[in-house]
Amino acid sequence: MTPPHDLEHEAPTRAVSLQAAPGSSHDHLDLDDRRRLLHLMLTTRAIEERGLLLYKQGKVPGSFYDGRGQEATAVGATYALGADDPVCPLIRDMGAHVVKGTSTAGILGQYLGRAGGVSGGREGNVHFGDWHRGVIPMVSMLPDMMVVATGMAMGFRMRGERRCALSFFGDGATSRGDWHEAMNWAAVQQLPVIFVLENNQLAYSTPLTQQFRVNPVERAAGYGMPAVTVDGNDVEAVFDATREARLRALDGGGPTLIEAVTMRMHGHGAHDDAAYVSPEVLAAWQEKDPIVRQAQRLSALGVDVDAVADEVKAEVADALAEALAMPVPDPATILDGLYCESEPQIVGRGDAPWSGHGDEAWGGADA
Amino acid sequence: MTPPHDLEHEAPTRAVSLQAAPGSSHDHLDLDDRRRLLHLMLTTRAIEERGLLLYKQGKVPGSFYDGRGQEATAVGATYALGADDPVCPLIRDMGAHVVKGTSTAGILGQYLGRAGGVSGGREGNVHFGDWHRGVIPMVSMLPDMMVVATGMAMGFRMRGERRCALSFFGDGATSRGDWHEAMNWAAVQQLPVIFVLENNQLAYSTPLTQQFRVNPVERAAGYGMPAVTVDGNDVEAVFDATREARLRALDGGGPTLIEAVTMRMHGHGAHDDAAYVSPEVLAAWQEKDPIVRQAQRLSALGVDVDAVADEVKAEVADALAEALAMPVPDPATILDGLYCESEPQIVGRGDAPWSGHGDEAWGGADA
Amino acid sequence: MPELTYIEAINEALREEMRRDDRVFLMGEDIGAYGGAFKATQGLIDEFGAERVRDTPIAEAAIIGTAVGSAIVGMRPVCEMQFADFVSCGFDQIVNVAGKLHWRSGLAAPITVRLPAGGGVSGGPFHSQNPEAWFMHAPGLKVVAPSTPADAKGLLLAAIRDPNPVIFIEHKALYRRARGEVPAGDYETPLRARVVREGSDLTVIAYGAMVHTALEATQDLDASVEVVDLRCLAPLDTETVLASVRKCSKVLVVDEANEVGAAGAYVAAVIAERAFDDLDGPVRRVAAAQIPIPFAPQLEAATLPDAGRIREACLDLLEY
Amino acid sequence: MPELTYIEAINEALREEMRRDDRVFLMGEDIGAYGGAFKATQGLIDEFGAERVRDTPIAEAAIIGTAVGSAIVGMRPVCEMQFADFVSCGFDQIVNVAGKLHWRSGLAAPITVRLPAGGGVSGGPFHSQNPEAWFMHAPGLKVVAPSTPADAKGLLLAAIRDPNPVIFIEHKALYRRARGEVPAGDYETPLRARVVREGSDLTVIAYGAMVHTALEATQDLDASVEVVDLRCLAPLDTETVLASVRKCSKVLVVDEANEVGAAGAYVAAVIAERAFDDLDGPVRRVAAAQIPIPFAPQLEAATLPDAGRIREACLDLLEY
Ligand SMILES: Cc1ncc(C[n+]2csc(CCOP(=O)(O)OP(=O)(O)O)c2C)c(N)n1
Ligand SMILES: Cc1ncc(C[n+]2csc(CCOP(=O)(O)OP(=O)(O)O)c2C)c(N)n1
Ligand SMILES: [Mg+2]
Ligand SMILES: [Mg+2]
Repeated sequence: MTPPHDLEHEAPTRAVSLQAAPGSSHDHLDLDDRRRLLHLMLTTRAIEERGLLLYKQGKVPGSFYDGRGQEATAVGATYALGADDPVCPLIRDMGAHVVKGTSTAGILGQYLGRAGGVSGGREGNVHFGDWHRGVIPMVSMLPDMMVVATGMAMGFRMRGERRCALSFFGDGATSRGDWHEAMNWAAVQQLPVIFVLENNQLAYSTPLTQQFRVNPVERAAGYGMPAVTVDGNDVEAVFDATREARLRALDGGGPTLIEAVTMRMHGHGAHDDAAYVSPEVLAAWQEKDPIVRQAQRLSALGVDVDAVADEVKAEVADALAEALAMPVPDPATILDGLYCESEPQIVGRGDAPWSGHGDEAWGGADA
Repeated sequence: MTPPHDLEHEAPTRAVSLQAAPGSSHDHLDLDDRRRLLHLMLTTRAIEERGLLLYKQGKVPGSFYDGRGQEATAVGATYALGADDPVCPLIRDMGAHVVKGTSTAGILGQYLGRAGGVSGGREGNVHFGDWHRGVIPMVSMLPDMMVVATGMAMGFRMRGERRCALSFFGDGATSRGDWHEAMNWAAVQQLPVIFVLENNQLAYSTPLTQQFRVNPVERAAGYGMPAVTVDGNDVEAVFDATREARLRALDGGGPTLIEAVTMRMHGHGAHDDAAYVSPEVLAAWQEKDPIVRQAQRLSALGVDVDAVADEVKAEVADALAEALAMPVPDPATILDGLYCESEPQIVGRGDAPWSGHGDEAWGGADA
Repeated sequence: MPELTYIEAINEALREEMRRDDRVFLMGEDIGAYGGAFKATQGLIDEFGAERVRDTPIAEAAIIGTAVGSAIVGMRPVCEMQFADFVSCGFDQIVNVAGKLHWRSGLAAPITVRLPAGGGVSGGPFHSQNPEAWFMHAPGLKVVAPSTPADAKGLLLAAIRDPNPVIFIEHKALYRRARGEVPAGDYETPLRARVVREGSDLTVIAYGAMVHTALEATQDLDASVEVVDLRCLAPLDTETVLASVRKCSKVLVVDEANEVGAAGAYVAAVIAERAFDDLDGPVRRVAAAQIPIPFAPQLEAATLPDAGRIREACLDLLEY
Repeated sequence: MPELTYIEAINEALREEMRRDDRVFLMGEDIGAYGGAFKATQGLIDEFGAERVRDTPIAEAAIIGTAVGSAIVGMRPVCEMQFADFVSCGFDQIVNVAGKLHWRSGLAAPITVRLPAGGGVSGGPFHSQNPEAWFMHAPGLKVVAPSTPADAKGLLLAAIRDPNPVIFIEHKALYRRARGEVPAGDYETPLRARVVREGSDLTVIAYGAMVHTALEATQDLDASVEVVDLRCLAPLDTETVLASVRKCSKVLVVDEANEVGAAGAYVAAVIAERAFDDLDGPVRRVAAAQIPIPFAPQLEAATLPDAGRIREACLDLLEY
């Protein structure tokens, strides 16, 4: 057998250095925000842990993919978005759904393939999105949604709306042609879109060295796009970088590429034991668990983090009961909705829990 | 009407500066080489001028595309290749066919759609390649052939053959996904391939500013690939850059991106009057005609350039007579060769007229 | 009624719809000041500006994908592929992103993708393809193919207003050769088949340029030949098709695309399953040979269906 | 003879061919140390090394296109798409570069593209597709779809040795469920259809996983049902198909893909044109509903063809 990759040593060159994690005060997050970020990450993790358990119990059909250990990236980035800023999550980004306000029961029902799940059992695992709340359902093909996000941004710009779109994608996804078409298009048209590269050191079993010679964050300059690298396990750092990128986008400064450095803490999916990752590497990253870090930060500020955890536990337990009670979908309905037969609805407004949002809505139809 | 683009002023930023044209002596080209370069460029132009005339006479079906005014790039780059180094030309690269030794009659027969044309009338205009001589027939989809060139290079590397592949493409083609997939793949696997970006200021009617914000030659660094910009109208400069890139490729140094700066001196095809280009810009570029420049250089060295021109004239006249005598293809044969029914032949060896090639053949089957 | 060419009708539809609905905008390579490779968008940038008549980089996946993105936030994009052949580069975004979105989630993707398709112009293997069958096989897409200037306008207006992704197949050979009366002002042509010529002995089914070839091939046959123009390939108007076949009992399906897996083969399969009892002869098909479309006129003519081959098949069937 | 699963047979074919022919190499995402998403290439990197069992970036167009490049200089690449669904991202390179090369120029592109396809595994809209019909409609490609372990090995060996680009459709649901005797050592299965069960009242035509469903559905019907496994969809073995239909006079074509424009619809069209005189009933078809393949087992079951629907169609036809 080929030995497991020593991910730390093999990493392609990186010129950009990691932003430092903020200390005990924060210019843009008040204490409620910082507590809320913990709550959102805990909810995200609880949903995925419960999903995995349901999968192991044989209650989830198909495969199971999740982002446990990477919660800070999706939660932190989405937390910076306004209600009118849609987001395109991929498979590690349950936090984006959670921040936007997707119901936990809807997500668990989604795993279970129930009629009350977000996609009503039509779609599997994480291939869903509550677009009424600004979450766009992903397709599996990587990273097609970057192009869709670019298109939303184009729409905003054409109508003069002060909004932006955000798309997540992994290190592996950067190798595909659509990545380049989106980067170039967004840059040359200076569109209000934010690209969040989740560098979790792996694309399935493939280490970075077999994907690229230079870290893709360094490619941004070649498109004329600013880029920044942040600690993807520090929810506040990710928030900060995204907040800045969003202001740039809203102010007509065009797109930004944010690299969030993190680690996939388990197999690609539940079927994968990730034998190709050395235990030492995992142990080192375990020390950087984003939830533990945020909890420590808050504890030091006197926040009762156990209370937050208890809240989440109770909420997810309720949601689980709700999801398990949902009926399975009705096979007689499969043909419904192949075509849209009426005036289309469009992407709606999601939650925007950050305290820093003023009355900055773009003033659209339902603002 | 929108005014014609002022191409000089609108160009995206470029950090790389143009290499100076070499003077009256040359380290790697002897006088015969330099005369041959003129001969090859004149042949290329004569073929395309004759093709255009045949087109205007109604003898060429379909459309007509050519690279008149850009001859230095394809001729100079291909001149540096060895007999075993295949080339993927696009629509401005008739010179690549000529350098590799494709018969002029075969090319004129190709335009005319005759049985004796290179593709026997199956393919149109420049969508052909005499692969027996190492010229790979292009597909129209831009820039798919970069990926094919990368694959040939992968084959060479796997077998330890001291060869490289070269692919041309335009500024416009850099926006497509396949461009990125080829760049990244070639770089991460350090393959012996040379990419020649022909920046002729336009993609059909679209100026550079609508294609990208930063000149694509600057993207090479983000892939971990060396890049160089040369005066694409100086055949010796293009030769030099390619010679260096080829040595790097053969020595295991991986791919190189060469930007050849030039100008499309006419419409996208014969149907296009290029009203969107200002006459002043064209006039300025006319001063830099690559054939005039090489002729002047040789005249100064005492070469009888009129004699070269007369040679070419006679050769092309003979070839034209031959092509016009070719029969049209037989409709009864259309189904032949949909599938290959026997042991496949592979890409063959082309001419390699450069005097600097030693006995450097890779030692393959027919070397 | 004014007489327009097929391409003038397309231009008029785009112009009128952009005036009527400010959500509508155009995207494609060289469609702005240049007016497009075939001049379908000529003059539109002067009236609507470069934001609504957008010249794009050469990036077909992005053209389709950004269209979807703009559509789900309320725009009505109309994309042009410079040639239909290049749609292969945006194939994934069409079949996986645009086609499936509404069924998966209820979110509609009202985009129109205009494809200048078809042969007969010495375009060779990469400028002559008819890709419609690929898209029929991808659930969630509509596939529309006008044969006349009036339909080109009316179907394009219907396509743009349709809340679904529509693949709009324009036949290059018709752009300037097809000329006819086109109603002024606003109208929508329903995405249904049309009986072009009534008859009772034999049905010939076609779409796009082949409708004209079918009409020509059968005009002085000593029989009553009905010609049906499908106009919309997906969803297919099986009702009109089956009604005609049941009436005439004999049928020929003509298709300019490569024979294997062509749209016409699907139509034939539907007939063979659902109108079998009414058939008095085999379901005949005439289509292009299963090869890339050749460049040389002699080869191309031997490859594509023509009036001669259609006529011969009709005579066979009539004698059956 | 040893008993192997379908995926073990594939693995064995790859291993034996790589031993036999050093031009053969493998490319795909995670096919090296990981052995591929379905473990088809398990252990091969240990024997042949990372140069011949190449983990690639996520770049389907480049996987196909570099395969073509290596093939024209003498290699014999075998590519794996992680799921068949992702072939949409390499579609252009397959249909335009690989498919047309030999006809255009006489230069062959002997590549094999392995596609783990098909539903029945709760894969949902993006991990359940059957893309074969798209490739049948693209001239120059061969399309092969084994239904048994023995065929999986023999057809894969034939595909790799074939001097043409071959799209090799592997059915995911068969990988571990299909088990059977597989000849040891070297053999090639011809790219022709096979009569799996002889009969005289009714022909059922299928390929891939549907062969098993067809056999199951018809095993205790009170009639003599012939089951034909197409094995190769392009070029289609019309001879075997037509001979069976002429013998039985009634025919059902089963196809797991979306009904509109499916491979089975093309087969039905060929029959309706060329065996009409021998038909005693409509050319029936059973295929997947024209929707993306749903995730929830209840919905997926209602979408895909199953033994019940096949049986019903057979009974209808037998009574006809
Ligand atoms: C175009 C495409 N090819 C292949 C796949 C299969 N696939 C799913 S996830 C994955 C790895 C993705 O790696 P990365 O982008 O780094 O994201 P991560 O899973 O690490 O978050 C692969 C190859 C896919 N989804 N899309
Ligand atoms: C994928 C693709 N889309 C569109 C076209 C149509 N097309 C042919 S040439 C051309 C412009 C190419 O510009 P550039 O790459 O700069 O090459 P140049 O013609 O300037 O040499 C376009 C858009 C194509 N050939 N391929
Ligand atoms: Mg990753
Ligand atoms: Mg150009």
